[in-house]
Amino acid sequence: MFYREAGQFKVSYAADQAVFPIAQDRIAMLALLLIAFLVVPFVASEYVYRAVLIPVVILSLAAIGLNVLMGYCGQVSLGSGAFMAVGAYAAYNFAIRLPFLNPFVCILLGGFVAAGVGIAFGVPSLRIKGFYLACATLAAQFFADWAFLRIKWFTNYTPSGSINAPPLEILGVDLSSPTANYIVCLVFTVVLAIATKNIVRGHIGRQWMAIRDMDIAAEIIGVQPMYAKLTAFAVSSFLIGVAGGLWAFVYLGSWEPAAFSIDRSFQLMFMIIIGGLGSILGSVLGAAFIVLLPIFLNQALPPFGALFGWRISTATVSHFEAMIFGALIIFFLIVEPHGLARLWSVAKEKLRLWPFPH
Amino acid sequence: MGLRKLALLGAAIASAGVIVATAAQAQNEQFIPGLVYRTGAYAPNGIPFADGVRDYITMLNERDGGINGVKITFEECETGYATDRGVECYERLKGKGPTGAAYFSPLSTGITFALTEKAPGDKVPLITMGYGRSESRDGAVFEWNFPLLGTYWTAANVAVQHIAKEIGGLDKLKGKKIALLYHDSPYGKEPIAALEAMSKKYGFEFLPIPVPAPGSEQKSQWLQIRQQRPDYVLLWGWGVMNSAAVTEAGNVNYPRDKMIGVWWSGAEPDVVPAGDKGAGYKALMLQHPAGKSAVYADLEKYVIGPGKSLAKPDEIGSVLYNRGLINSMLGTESIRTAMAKFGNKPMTGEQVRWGIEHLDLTADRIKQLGFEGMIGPIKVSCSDHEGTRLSRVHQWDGKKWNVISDWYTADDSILAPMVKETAAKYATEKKITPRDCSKES
Amino acid sequence: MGFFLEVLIGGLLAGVLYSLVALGFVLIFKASGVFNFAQGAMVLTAALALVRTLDIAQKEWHWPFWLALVAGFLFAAFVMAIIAWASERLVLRKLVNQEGIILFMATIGMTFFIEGLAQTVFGADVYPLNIGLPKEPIFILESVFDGGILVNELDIWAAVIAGLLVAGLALFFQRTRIGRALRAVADDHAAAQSVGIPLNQIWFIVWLVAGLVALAAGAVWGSKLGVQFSLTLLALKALPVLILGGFTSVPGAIIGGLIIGAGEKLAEVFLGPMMGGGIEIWFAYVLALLFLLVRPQGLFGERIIERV
Amino acid sequence: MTARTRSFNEVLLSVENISLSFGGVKALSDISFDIAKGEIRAIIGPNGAGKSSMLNCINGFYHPQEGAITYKGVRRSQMRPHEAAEQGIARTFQNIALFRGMSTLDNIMTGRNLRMKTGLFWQALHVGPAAREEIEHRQAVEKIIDFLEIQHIRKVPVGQLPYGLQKRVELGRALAAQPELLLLDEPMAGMNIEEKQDMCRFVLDVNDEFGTTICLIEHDMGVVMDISDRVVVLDYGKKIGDGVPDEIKNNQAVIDAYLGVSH
Repeated sequence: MFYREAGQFKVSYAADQAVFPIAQDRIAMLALLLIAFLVVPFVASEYVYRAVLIPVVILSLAAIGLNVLMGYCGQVSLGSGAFMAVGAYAAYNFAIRLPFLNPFVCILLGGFVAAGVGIAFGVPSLRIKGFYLACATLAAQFFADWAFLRIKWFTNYTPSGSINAPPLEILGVDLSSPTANYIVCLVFTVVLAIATKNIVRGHIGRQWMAIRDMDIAAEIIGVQPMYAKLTAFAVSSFLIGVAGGLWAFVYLGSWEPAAFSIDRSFQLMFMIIIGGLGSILGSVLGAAFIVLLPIFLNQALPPFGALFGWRISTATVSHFEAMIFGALIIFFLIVEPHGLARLWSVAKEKLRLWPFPH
Repeated sequence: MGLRKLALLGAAIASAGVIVATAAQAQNEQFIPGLVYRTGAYAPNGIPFADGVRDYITMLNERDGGINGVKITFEECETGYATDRGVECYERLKGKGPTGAAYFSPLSTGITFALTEKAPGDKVPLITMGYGRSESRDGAVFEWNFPLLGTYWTAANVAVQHIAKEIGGLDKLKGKKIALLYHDSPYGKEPIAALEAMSKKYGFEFLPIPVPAPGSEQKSQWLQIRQQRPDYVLLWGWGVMNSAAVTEAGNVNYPRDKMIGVWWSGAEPDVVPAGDKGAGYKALMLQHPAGKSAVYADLEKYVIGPGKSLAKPDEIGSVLYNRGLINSMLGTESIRTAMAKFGNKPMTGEQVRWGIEHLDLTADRIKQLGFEGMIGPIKVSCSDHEGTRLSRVHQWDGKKWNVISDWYTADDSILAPMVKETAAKYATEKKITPRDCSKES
Repeated sequence: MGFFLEVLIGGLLAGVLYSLVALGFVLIFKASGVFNFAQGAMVLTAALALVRTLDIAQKEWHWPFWLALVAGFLFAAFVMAIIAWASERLVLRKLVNQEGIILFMATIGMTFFIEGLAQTVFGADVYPLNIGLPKEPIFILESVFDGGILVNELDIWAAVIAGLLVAGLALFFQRTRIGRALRAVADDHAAAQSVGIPLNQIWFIVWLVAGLVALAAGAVWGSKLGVQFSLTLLALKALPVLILGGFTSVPGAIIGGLIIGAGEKLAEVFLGPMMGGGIEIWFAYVLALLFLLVRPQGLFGERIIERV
Repeated sequence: MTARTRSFNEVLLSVENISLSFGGVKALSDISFDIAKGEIRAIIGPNGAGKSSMLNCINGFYHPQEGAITYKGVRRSQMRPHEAAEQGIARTFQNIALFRGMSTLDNIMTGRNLRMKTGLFWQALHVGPAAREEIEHRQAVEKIIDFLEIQHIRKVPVGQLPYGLQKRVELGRALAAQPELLLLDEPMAGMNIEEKQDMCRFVLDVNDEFGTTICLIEHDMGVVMDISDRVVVLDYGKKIGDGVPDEIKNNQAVIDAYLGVSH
């Protein structure tokens, strides 16, 4: 009823090219950001912050990063965990070696280091494709696991190899409360998500998609595969690296390479498949879904089982989780390769036409 | 996008609401969380431990109605031995129950490292029985960590003592070669510092050999061992790594009785898959053996008999099941200690912390609890969060574990200075002012 | 020198075991163009079905060992057939004509599903598996080298089994009607369909064969390590083998396995100590990748001619 | 309509003694011809004659083993496809090679990628030069959209469009690059009469209005004879005829090899 675009005429190309061409979307988005920034801090409990909001916000950023590479540029990566690790360890090293730097500056610098490493591991993509590339990114994953465990310099010679984040503050203001953690992560994610959205709707984004949809044709119409692929690797790794820094500094506080293992890489991949390949919104939806589902199952399955007299152990819940993830991946790939984001836009489409069926 | 975040928020608020609601249900309950792993590569070891933890608490509730009339609520959270999931579980459970979580036992050194950063802020103690940071025994710096019954440095020292005894004295260690085959994680790396220190002191050659997690493939490591021919191999493994190590040792004909595992490498799931090849393998004990002590009578009567246990028959009486029982016993006895001071009501994390720090189990009390023969006396204090530095060695004969040694006491002349130094370093790094233990009561 | 040979032989024998897992990948890729990430999960499932049947038949029904063993293999094969049927009917059929990479991601979904289901049904413990393969170490050439060269009997048996499987598969592909049909499908789906080969049936068969290969791999690896979750990680060990050998070549899987096995063990033993150890996992990948940069289609893979 | 007779004197591109083979199979052998600036040049021949291979050589996708191509006076034996694009060669494909996940507008905008230069940083901010550039090129693309009469499908993902429209969008994408030489690989294959007429009109208009040189492969002899200025005929990788349409019609070798067989 209220979701109508009738009467909204676009008189310039700029208006037509806006991220949200429909006024209601713009208002909704703005309201949402206001809620996220101003209302949530007053209602969320510490548990909701730590178990839901902060992980969702950080992993959204990582998922956006992976989506740039996989969803937009079509380069399959199973090594996103490695790039998170690079971001986290680089940020840590900036923090301890240049102690005058603000931790958040270190996180950004960590992102740039991750981008550099991403470009290095992206070079094989110029020659190899598809599964071969997926395997190459696995090499990055295993190498990172090894390097951060074994090269003692990265962990500042800590005997156990587990390292601690520096205290979080900006200009002397302590940011260790969950609310502050959340706001900081939200700022990072929102700003970088908007920047990414801008890139993907511009000519660089179109080059990525051209490479994804048909790399040979793209090259023939003048897209330089090297430039397109390596920018995608760089942007993707930067975002993932920053997310890794946030994950380590803000969420974990103390970590070891296992926090960025191959399981993390798979988790991120699931987020973008379920959320929607090639969609920024989808990355966020997917991250929220993947974080919330296990929490939901843990709360809901045992009481549900009790109704039927089954005793459902945590193991069963965990196996169910794996099965549900697996089944959902297959379901989305078969039924809706564009994921939750597509379901959402279909719903919107229906809403635009409602109450008329067509 | 609007709906999405609203839905998310709604779900978040709803789940928060559920937690608040359940918390409000009963005011006279003590909540104890269980961080467990019943899935993944480490599940074979995680399952019996989790069952032991759970069954002891169930028994207290069934037999005594809880602790001093305060019923215990218990909830498990699956970590899969993954640090981030462990942190998530911690955040989820720390505020549950009328007084919050009594204590956490993460059963993972990685999770312990992460929680060490969070526990002081949340005022929840960590009982890391036989694992975690070795220097956290210094209660002046690590106020909230309790590596009860033994740290990895204690373990390393006792292992070397046992080797010395087998070869006829500490002076015979000179020129010997001792390898450490370790799980490549903070857990596996913990003993290295202590072994390096002892290698300097006693003059044996120390050879660390890492095994990448999860450790199912160890062919190269064992070929190296075969080439280097160390006199002893210390095994610091977990999950599949243990059985793979014992099997591979058999494959390269390394004498199993020259292998000594840490207490996390000395349970049934570690040797059973190796079949005959496991016979002769030795491991340290976190004081307790396999088998059934007096407490099993009540366990049978109140938990196992009525079918309230999740444990499979062959788990009951196994090493890790016993360890789970002990973990719960030490935790609940700490709560009891705290109640003696603060009154018979649900304890807060802070009160439980006081209770653990003042835990004093004499041989009589241990007998009374039905744990005679399981653990020796333990007395925790501000300066000593470990409580005891005793250990024994047992050996697998292909069918069962047999205790083969007397009690060893770790040599604190080596360990204490190391603890002090590392803890002080941590304190400066984290800007912690250590407590003055002489002023604690 | 003796030690070098020992490591080399140990590596080659480990490599044979990798080949056994890689073989399952190759079969499915050859016939359906699907990179089946779930092969590792299939190994676990097959081994779990085998060991559970074996245990229950012996301990609870008191069947003799040989009968229990036969029942175990039959049941495991049956489970593999169900997986083959379900993956064809519920997944592949719905994704015909999709890009390979989509199918690949679908198999990652299958991996999680199968792992979860198998562990729910069969449990997550470690189950020691004894199918009667000898496990003793033997020492050869003791007269030539001090201490001899250590070889494990189980590894030799594994190599024999792998050899028999390869020979059997080669015969199957060359000599049987179905085998020829499989090769036709591999060359061109549309063409195969147009000459009347039922694609769905072929896919079922090939997944079943891959399932049986997984069963063989699971039986051998299970005897080695005990049947447990970490068997699924074998899939990750097999990937560099595939890169090296090419995704479509059975001999490639074997030779790739040997090269990777020997390469990673030699690297770990001789380079590892210098670099702090634990390098074999990524070393295998790096070895394969370096090779890939020189020859993108793998050792025996078919050269790809790009068209527009 | 009779064949047009126009005269051209400047050679835009010449192919000299090109030979190409794939692992022993000769696709092209010793082919030479030229394309004059401003003309419409057709390449015809039976299936498998090597027509598409010829186009692939011209725009650098295949690298002939022998011979050289002179384009705008520069002689070279090899170039990369995107170099060809930079030099002003655009093309369409026999099997449509659109970017299926993108909208019509985005597909055509991608055609202008060589002319869009702002870097990542400005793109991320999407203000200043990046925004200006985007609007500028959007205007140019809208002109092409108007010209091809595809305004109504601007925002539709091309994967959902019917075949004929996809062909048109592909032409639009090639035109967006403002090429000097446009290679069209069977632009009218699979179209009905009406669509073919539209497409012929577009091709002629492009040639007339923008002065773009066009080289096309086409099977419909009527169309070829009508719109092309000169025709080159290939058969089994060899050139068997070259000339204005009327000559080709009467060339005995061509009739034997091609026209004779198919008519």
